[in-house]
Amino acid sequence: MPPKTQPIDPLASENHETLLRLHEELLRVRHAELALAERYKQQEMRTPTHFGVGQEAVAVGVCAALEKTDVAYSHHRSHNHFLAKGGSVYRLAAELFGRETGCSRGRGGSVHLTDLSCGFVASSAILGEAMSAATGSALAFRLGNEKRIATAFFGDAVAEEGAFYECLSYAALKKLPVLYVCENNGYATESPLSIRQPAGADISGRVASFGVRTIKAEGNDVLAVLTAAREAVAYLRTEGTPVFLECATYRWLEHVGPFYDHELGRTYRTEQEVAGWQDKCPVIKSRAAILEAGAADEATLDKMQTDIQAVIQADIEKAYGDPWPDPQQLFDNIY
Amino acid sequence: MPPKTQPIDPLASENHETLLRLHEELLRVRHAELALAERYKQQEMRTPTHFGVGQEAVAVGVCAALEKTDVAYSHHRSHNHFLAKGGSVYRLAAELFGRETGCSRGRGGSVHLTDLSCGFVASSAILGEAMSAATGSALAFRLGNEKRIATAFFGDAVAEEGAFYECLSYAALKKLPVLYVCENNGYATESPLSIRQPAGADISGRVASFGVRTIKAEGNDVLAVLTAAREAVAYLRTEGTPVFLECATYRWLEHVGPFYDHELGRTYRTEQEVAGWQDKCPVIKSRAAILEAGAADEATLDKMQTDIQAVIQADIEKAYGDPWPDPQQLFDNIY
Amino acid sequence: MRVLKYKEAISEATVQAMEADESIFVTGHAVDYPSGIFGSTSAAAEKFPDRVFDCPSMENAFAGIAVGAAAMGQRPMFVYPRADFMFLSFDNLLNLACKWRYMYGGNAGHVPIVLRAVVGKGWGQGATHSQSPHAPLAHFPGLTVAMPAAPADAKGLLLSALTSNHPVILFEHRSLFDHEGEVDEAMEPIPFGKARIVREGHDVTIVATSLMVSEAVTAAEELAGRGISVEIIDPRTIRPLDEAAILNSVKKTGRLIVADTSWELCGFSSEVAGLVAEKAFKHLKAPVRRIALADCPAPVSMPLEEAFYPKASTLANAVLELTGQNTENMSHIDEVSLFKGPY
Amino acid sequence: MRVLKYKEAISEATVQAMEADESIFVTGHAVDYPSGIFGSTSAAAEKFPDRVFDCPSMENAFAGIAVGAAAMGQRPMFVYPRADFMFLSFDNLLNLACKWRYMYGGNAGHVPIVLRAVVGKGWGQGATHSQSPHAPLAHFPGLTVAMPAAPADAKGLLLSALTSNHPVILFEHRSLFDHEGEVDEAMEPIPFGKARIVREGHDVTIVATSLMVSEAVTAAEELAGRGISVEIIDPRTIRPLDEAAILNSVKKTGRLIVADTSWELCGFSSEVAGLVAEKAFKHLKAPVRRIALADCPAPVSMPLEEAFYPKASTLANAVLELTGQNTENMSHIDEVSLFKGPY
Ligand SMILES: Cc1ncc(C[n+]2csc(CCOP(=O)(O)OP(=O)(O)O)c2C)c(N)n1
Ligand SMILES: Cc1ncc(C[n+]2csc(CCOP(=O)(O)OP(=O)(O)O)c2C)c(N)n1
Ligand SMILES: [Mg+2]
Ligand SMILES: [Mg+2]
Repeated sequence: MPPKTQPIDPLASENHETLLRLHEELLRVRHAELALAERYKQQEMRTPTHFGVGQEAVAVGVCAALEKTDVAYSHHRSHNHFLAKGGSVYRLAAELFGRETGCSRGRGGSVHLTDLSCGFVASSAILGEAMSAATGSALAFRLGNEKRIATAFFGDAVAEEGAFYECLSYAALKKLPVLYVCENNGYATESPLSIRQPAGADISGRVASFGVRTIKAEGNDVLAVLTAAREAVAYLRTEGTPVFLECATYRWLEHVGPFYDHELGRTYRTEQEVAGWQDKCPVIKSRAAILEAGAADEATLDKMQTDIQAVIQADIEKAYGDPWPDPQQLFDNIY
Repeated sequence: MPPKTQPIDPLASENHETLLRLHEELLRVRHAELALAERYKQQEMRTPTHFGVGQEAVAVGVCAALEKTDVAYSHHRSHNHFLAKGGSVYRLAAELFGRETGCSRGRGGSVHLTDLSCGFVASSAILGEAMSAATGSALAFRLGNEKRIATAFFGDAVAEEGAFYECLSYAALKKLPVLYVCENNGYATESPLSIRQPAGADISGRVASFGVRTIKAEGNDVLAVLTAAREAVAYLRTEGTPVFLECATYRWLEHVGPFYDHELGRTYRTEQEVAGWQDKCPVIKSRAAILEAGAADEATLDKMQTDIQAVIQADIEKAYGDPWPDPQQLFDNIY
Repeated sequence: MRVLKYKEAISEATVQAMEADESIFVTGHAVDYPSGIFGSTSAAAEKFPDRVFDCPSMENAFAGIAVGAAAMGQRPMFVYPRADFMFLSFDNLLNLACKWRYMYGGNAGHVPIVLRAVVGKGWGQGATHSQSPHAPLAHFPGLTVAMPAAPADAKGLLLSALTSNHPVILFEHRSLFDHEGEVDEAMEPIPFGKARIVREGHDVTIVATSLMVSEAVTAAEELAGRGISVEIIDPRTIRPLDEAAILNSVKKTGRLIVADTSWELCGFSSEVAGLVAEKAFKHLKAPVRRIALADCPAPVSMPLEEAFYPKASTLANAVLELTGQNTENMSHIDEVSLFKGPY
Repeated sequence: MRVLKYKEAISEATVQAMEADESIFVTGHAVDYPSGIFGSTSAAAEKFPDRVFDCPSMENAFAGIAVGAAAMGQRPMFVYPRADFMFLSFDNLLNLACKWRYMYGGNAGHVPIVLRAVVGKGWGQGATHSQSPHAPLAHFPGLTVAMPAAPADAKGLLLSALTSNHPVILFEHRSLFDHEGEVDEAMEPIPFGKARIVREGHDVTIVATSLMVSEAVTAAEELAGRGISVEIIDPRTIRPLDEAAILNSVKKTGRLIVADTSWELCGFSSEVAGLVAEKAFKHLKAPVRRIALADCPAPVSMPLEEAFYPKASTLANAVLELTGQNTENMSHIDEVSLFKGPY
C-alpha cells in the first residue's frame, strides 16, 4: 500500500494556485446550481431536478484528482459531478430547458446527463446503476490494459441496494481500477440513515469487509477531499484495485426541487440542522483557507465570484434561447 | 449477549440420548439421499436433483435446535433440510417421481419442496429467494409478536447475490428473529470460492459488518453444529436479532445428479480432495463419538442403520407405486 | 354518492382494510411521510403508525420478504413511488410470488401480497420514471394485474387486493391522483376480471386502460356531437382479463380500438387485438386499431413528450378513420396538464 | 454445405467473432467449464482463455457492468444457463441498456452488449427453469430480441449480435442444442428484423418461434400428405419484427396460426394476431389462432408436462380446425424426447 498522502498545506505558497483553482470550481458549481434552482422556480425546466447545493466539495475535490481520460458516472443528484468533471453550464442548462443543444439533446433531463468529451459518461436515475456501470468501465480498462480509472458518485442510500455489494465483491475479486465515491448526506429523500441501515454499522466498515480499501474524508472541505482523492488515485494507479471514498456532507435544498424544505413546511429535519451545515459551507471554508494563506485577497475572490456568476447567467440565457428538439426526430437514436 | 453455550460433552451420560437421536437423523437423511440417488439413475425421477450427501450434519444439527413451530426455507440443495425439519422420505420420493402424493403434488420437483405441517415452508431454486422469504417470515413474527424463528439454509454462492446483503441489512435494522445458515461447501457447481469471491474476505466477516451476530461451526460435526445452533437459537429467542451460522462442509456427489464427479470424468476437483472430506464424514464422526461415549454398541448402531434403510426402501417403493397427477388438474391452484 | 379524489379513494380503502384486518401492513420508501405517496398513505400512516413504515431501497429482496411474511399470515402491501423501480423485484415476483401456490401443489398456502406501483407521466419525468410494465407482468400466470382508472375502481380493486389470497399488482397512474369521482363509503371490493362499461355506444368499441379511459371519454364526448356513438370498456384488470365484456362489445359495434398506457409490441393493445381476431373475428367490420406509446423510450423535452403520448385527439381521429371519415386537428379537446414539478 | 449442431453453430460464431474482434469477451456462470454451456462456449474458452471467464452469481449488477464495459468499447457477451435468472437483470437491461443510446440523445455512444439465455424444457425442469421471457423484453424499445430456431440462424444471428451496436438478447432453446442443420462456414451475419420463410405453402400460415418452428415443420409434413399446404414463417427476431413477411404470407393464405414457446396473454402469439388483425384484416378468411403454453406455471410431473406444452400434433389439429376439417389424435407425429437428466 502506498504511503498516506500528505494533507495539502494551504499555507505553502506552491499550493496557492491549487487553492484558487479549486475555489473557482467550487464557485462555478455552486453558482450554477443556485442560478439553475432560481430559474427552475419559473417552471420552464420541466424535469425533476435534484440540486447539489452544499455538496460541491466532493465533486470538485475528487475530479481535481482525476485525469480527463478517467471517466465518471453519477446518480440522480449529478449536476455537481457533471460540472466538476468538465461539463459545461450551458449544455446542462439547455438540457434542463429541454433544448436540442442540451448535453443529452433534451432526451434525458436532469437525471440523465452525459459529456464524453470530458469523461463524464452518464448519470442515471435508478439507484445502483451508476455504480454498476462504473465497475464495468473499470473492467474494460483492466481487459484493455488501459491505465484509466472509472469513478462512480452516489449517495448513502445505494448501500441498501444489492447492486452495491455485487459491485464491491466483483471489483475486489477482479482487482478493478474503480473509485467509488459515496456522498453520505445522511438522508434519502426524507428518511435519515438511522431508519434505513443497521445501527452502528457504518458504510465504509461494510465496504472494507470485502477487502476494498476505504478512505473517509471531511466532505465539506475541498482540500481534505482532494488529499483523499489523490491518495485514492495514486493507489488505484499503482495497485489497480478498488477504493471507496466516503465523504460526509449535507444537502441544503429539498430532495427534488429548488426550495428549502422549511419554505414548504417540511419538518423531517430542523432549520437548525440545515443552518449548522450551512455554517460548514464548503465555499466559505475554501475562501477562508485562501484568505488565511494569503493566496488572494477578498476583492479578488469577490471578483472571481461575480465573473463566474456573469458567465453562468449568460450560459443560462443562451441555453434558454436555443431551439427545441424537432418532434420529427422523436425516433432518432433508438439503436 | 447471552453467554456462549457450552459444547455438548458426548461422554456425559445425560447427552447419550441426544447423541443417538442425532445419529438416527443423520442416518435417515444420509440413507434417504443415497437410496434416492441410486434410484435416480434409473431415469424415473424426472427432475434435476441436487443431492446433499456429505452435508447432513448441518441440517440435522440446526433442526435439532429448532422447535416444530419454527420455520425453515431452503435453496436448490434442499432434501437434507426438508428431511431434518421433519419432512417424510415417502413424500419426498413421491415428489421426485412426480406423483400426486408428492409433498408438492408433483408440481414442484426436487427444488420446490414444502411441508407446512413440520414447518418446512419452501425450498426454491433461485439463489437468494430462500433467504428473502425467511427474512419476511421473521418480519411476520416480529409484527405478530410471535416467539418463533425463521431459518434459511443456503450455500456459499448466495453471498455473491445482492439479495443476501439486502436481507442482512434489513434483518439487522429491524432486529428480526432469523437464523441464516450458510453451508459453505467451497463450490458453486464447479467454481471454487476463490474465483468467485474476494481473496481473504470471508463470508462471516462480511456479515458481521452489518452488526449481525455470526457463529462458525465445524459443519461435519453434528454435535458442534447443534451446540452452535443452540447458542444461536438462545440468542434469537432472547435478543430477537439475526444470527448467521456458517458451517464448512463438503458435497460428495456432482452438483446436480446422482454420480460422483470422477465417474463422469470431471476434474474440477480431485478424487483426493473428495476422499479427504469423506474421511471427515459426519456419520462416521457421529458413530465414533457414540462408541467412544459408550452410548451404544456397534451392533445397535448397525441395526439402527439397517432398520432405517428398510423403512426408506419401503417409502420409496410406496411412492413409486402412487398415482400420477391427473392432467385434468393441470390448472389447479394457480391462485 | 360522495365524490372523492383517486388518491383519497386509495387512502380510504387502505384505512378501511387495515381496520378490518390487522394483518395488513404497508411499507415502501416514503409511505409514512406527511406527503404519504401523493396523499394515498398518509391517513393510514397516522392511524396505524406501527403498521405503516418506511423501507430502505432494497426492491429485490423486499419482494421476497413480502412473500415470506405473507406465507406466515401477514398481508404486506408494498408501494413503489414509481413503477420503474419494480424491475428490481421481478425475480421474486415472477419466480416466487406468482408461482408459489401452484409450484408447491397448493400445499404451501397462499401469499397474498399487494404491490402498488405509481406510473409517472409528463413534466419531463423521462425514460426511467414513466413506465407501466403491466403487460410484461400480466404475461405470467399467477399474478393479478389491476389498473384502476377511476376513484371508485381505485378503492374497489384495492379492497379486493387486500382481501384476496394471491399476489396482486396495481398500476396507479400519477396523472389520475387528483381525478374525482363518486366512491361508495362502504367497503365494496370490485372483483378481478370484471370489466367496467364506462360508456355505452354502438359504432365503435374503445378498450382503454388507466389514464386512457378518461382520454377515451373526452374523445367519445366530442364524437357524440358528430353523431358517432362510442362504447368504452375499461378491463380494470389485465390478468384476469374479462374477455366476455370485450367480445360482447365488439359483437355489437364491429369495430375496435385499443388504447393503452404502454408500448404496442407484446403489450396490452396487441393482446386485445389478438383476442378479438381470434374470438370475435366474424363480427369485425374493420381492422382493429392499436394505440400506444410511440415506440421509443420516453423523452424529456416538451415537444417530444407531446409527440410521444397518445391523447384524446389521437383516439378521436382513430375513430373517424375507422368509421371512414376524414381526420382533422382536434388538439382543442386535449387536456392541458396542470401538473407542476418538481415531481 | 456442412451440417452442424445448433450448439456447434453458436460455438463457431463465437470463436469467429472473437478472432475478428478482440474486444469481445464472454462471461457468465460456467462459461469456461469443460462442459461450456452445453458445448457452446468450450471452444472459445480453450482458444481465448483470457477472454472467456467465469462470473459469480450477481445477475443484477453484472448487466450494468456489461453496459459500463460496452460504453468503453468492449463487447461483453453474458450467458445465462437458464433464461429464468435474467429477471434479476431486468433493471439494468430495461432502465439502462435499452435506453442508453436514446436517453443520452445519442451523445453517450453505444452499448453493444450481447445476452444469451438458454430456455429449458421438460424433464421436470419446472416452473423456474423453463421460461422464455422474450415477449416481456421485446415490449421495450431499444432492445433486440432474437430467437434462433435453426443452427444457421443460431450462427448468423449471434454474428449480428456480436457486430451490432446495441443490446441484443438471444433466447436459445435447450431442446434445440443438438438439432442439426446446414451452416455456412463463412461469417455471414443474419440481419435482425428479417423473417425466414421456413416452408412455402398456400392454405395456412404458421408463424412459429424457436422450438415451435420444428414442431410446425413436423405438422406441415403430416398435413402435406393430406393435401393441406402450410406456410411457415419464423420471425427470428421478436423486436424488430418483420411485419411485412408475416403480412405477405397472410395475404396469400388468409389463415394464421401463431405458435410460441411462452404464454399467450400479452405474449408474442397475441402480438402477431393483433398485428394481422390491424394490418391484414381484409385478407383474413378465418379467425386467427394463438397456440402457447397452458396458462399456468410449468409443472414437473410427466403427465402434467405433457399437457402443458403444445406440440406438432397441437398445431396440426389447429390447422385442421382452421380449414374446416375434423381434428383427430395425431400424437404419433410428436417427437419422444430423448433428453435424459439430470439437467
Ligand atoms: C432503485 C431505486 N429505488 C428508489 C428510487 C427513488 N429514489 C430516488 S432518490 C432516492 C434517495 C437517494 O438517497 P441517496 O442515495 O442518499 O442520495 P441523495 O439523494 O441523498 O443524494 C430514492 C429512494 C430510485 N431512484 N431507484
Ligand atoms: C439467481 C441464480 N443464478 C444462478 C443459478 C444457477 N445455480 C444453481 S445452483 C448454483 C450454485 C450454487 O452454489 P451454492 O450456493 O454454493 O450451493 P451448493 O450448490 O454448493 O450447495 C448456481 C450458480 C440459480 N439457481 N439462481
Ligand atoms: Mg443521501
Ligand atoms: Mg456451495
